[in-house]
Amino acid sequence: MPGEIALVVGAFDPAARLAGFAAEHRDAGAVASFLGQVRCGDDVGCGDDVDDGQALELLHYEPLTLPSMIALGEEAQKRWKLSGLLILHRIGIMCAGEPIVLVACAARHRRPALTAVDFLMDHLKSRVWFWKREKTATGWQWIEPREQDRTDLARWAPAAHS
Amino acid sequence: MPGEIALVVGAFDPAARLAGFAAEHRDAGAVASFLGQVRCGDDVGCGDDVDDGQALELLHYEPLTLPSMIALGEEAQKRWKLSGLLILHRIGIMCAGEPIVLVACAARHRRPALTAVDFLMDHLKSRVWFWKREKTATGWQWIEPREQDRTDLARWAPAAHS
Amino acid sequence: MEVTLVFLGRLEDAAGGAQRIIAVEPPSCIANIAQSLEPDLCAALLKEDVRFALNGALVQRHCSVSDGDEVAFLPPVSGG
Amino acid sequence: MEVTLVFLGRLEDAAGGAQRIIAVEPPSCIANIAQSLEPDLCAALLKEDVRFALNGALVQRHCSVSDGDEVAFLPPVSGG
Repeated sequence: MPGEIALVVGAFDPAARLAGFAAEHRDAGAVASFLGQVRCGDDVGCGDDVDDGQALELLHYEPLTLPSMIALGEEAQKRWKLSGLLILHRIGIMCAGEPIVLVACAARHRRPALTAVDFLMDHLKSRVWFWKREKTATGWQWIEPREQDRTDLARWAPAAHS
Repeated sequence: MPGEIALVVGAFDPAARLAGFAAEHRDAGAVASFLGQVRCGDDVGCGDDVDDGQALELLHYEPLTLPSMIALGEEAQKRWKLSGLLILHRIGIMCAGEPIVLVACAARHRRPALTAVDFLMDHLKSRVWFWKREKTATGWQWIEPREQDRTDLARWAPAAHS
Repeated sequence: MEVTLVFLGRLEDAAGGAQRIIAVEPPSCIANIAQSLEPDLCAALLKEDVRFALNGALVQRHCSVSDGDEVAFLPPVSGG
Repeated sequence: MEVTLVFLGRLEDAAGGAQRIIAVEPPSCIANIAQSLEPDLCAALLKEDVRFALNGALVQRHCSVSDGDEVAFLPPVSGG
């Protein structure tokens, strides 16, 4: 494995994780990252939205979810010759302002680092086995895929659904 | 100004700055960032290289450099409706492993945040008034622009040299 | 034989629970198992956008199931 | 009149220093000032890829210069 890929139960400290990652890859020159935080808002996207005072739940399927993240990480590593890669994805119930996902890629040059983060986010959002539901005033509601997710994926050459 | 844009003399702590930025934009949902570190290596790119045990010096021209960074930040803000923006660029003498540049963009959705970081890096590298020299065994040597910088810029619609 | 069914995402609501252990007559494939359930649930499970995993590996609906297997029904991921 | 010249990047080496204060006869434009310097330095300053700033604003080489002005010669940025 080119780096750390994990599902995280409970809040994590993205700044500390990113600091550790950058220090570990001090020679890499370029470290790109993306942090998704639960948004308190009115439309679905990344970060995901929850209504004020409400919660978001992220569910996974143990035998498939982490393996599909690892396969995705390996594909990014192969495509962009990264010197390091970090994917942390939260599962469980979370509230507005909390981190959901942190992706970081280290490389010699900025283009591969930035592109790999972009690729990983598009695929994490639409190819990795996560299901989300939102707690609203009327109870829990499943979040359905959006057309935008398909458009995002179409930016990349085919990557097998793993 | 939509955020903080500064020249930094002496080392800074990118993780702490990024943590502060993410906390300030907890509602944004998406925080993309790029960190360039001085690379100890053998080709020029971002992070910039210095030979082992050597140093890199980044020079600016006071009346132009910061204003050109601010103009660039305003352009990114206008193009992508960012909820926040952070550009820290070091000047002076620095050694391998030290941070040179930190760019972070906060937005509701990941696409504008990631794209704006990419745009800012391409333009910081080739449009903002910085000159670099590298201390080698034979003395200080100026780093000349690369063809890659022009290619990188050509990815974006024209942005005035400010 | 006994088979464990796992319902992910919106299918949990359709099934009234995340998991169900059922007895089925061999030989059975995933489609047969779905057809043995309530008609509404069966329709939800066999919708075109649902995928299937047998013991953690993605398979087709005509894959046959053995005693003790776990069959998961996977609706599209939420995206975002 | 007196004018301050600032040489950035590689032009610092060409000029043998980052800054120089010189006396010039008015009326003078930036090109005139460059031409009053050593021929090698003049050639480096008027290369096609060098830009000019007068008191911190980018200008053309035929922009005229007044007493106390600061003229900066800006080679291409280093990129990377």
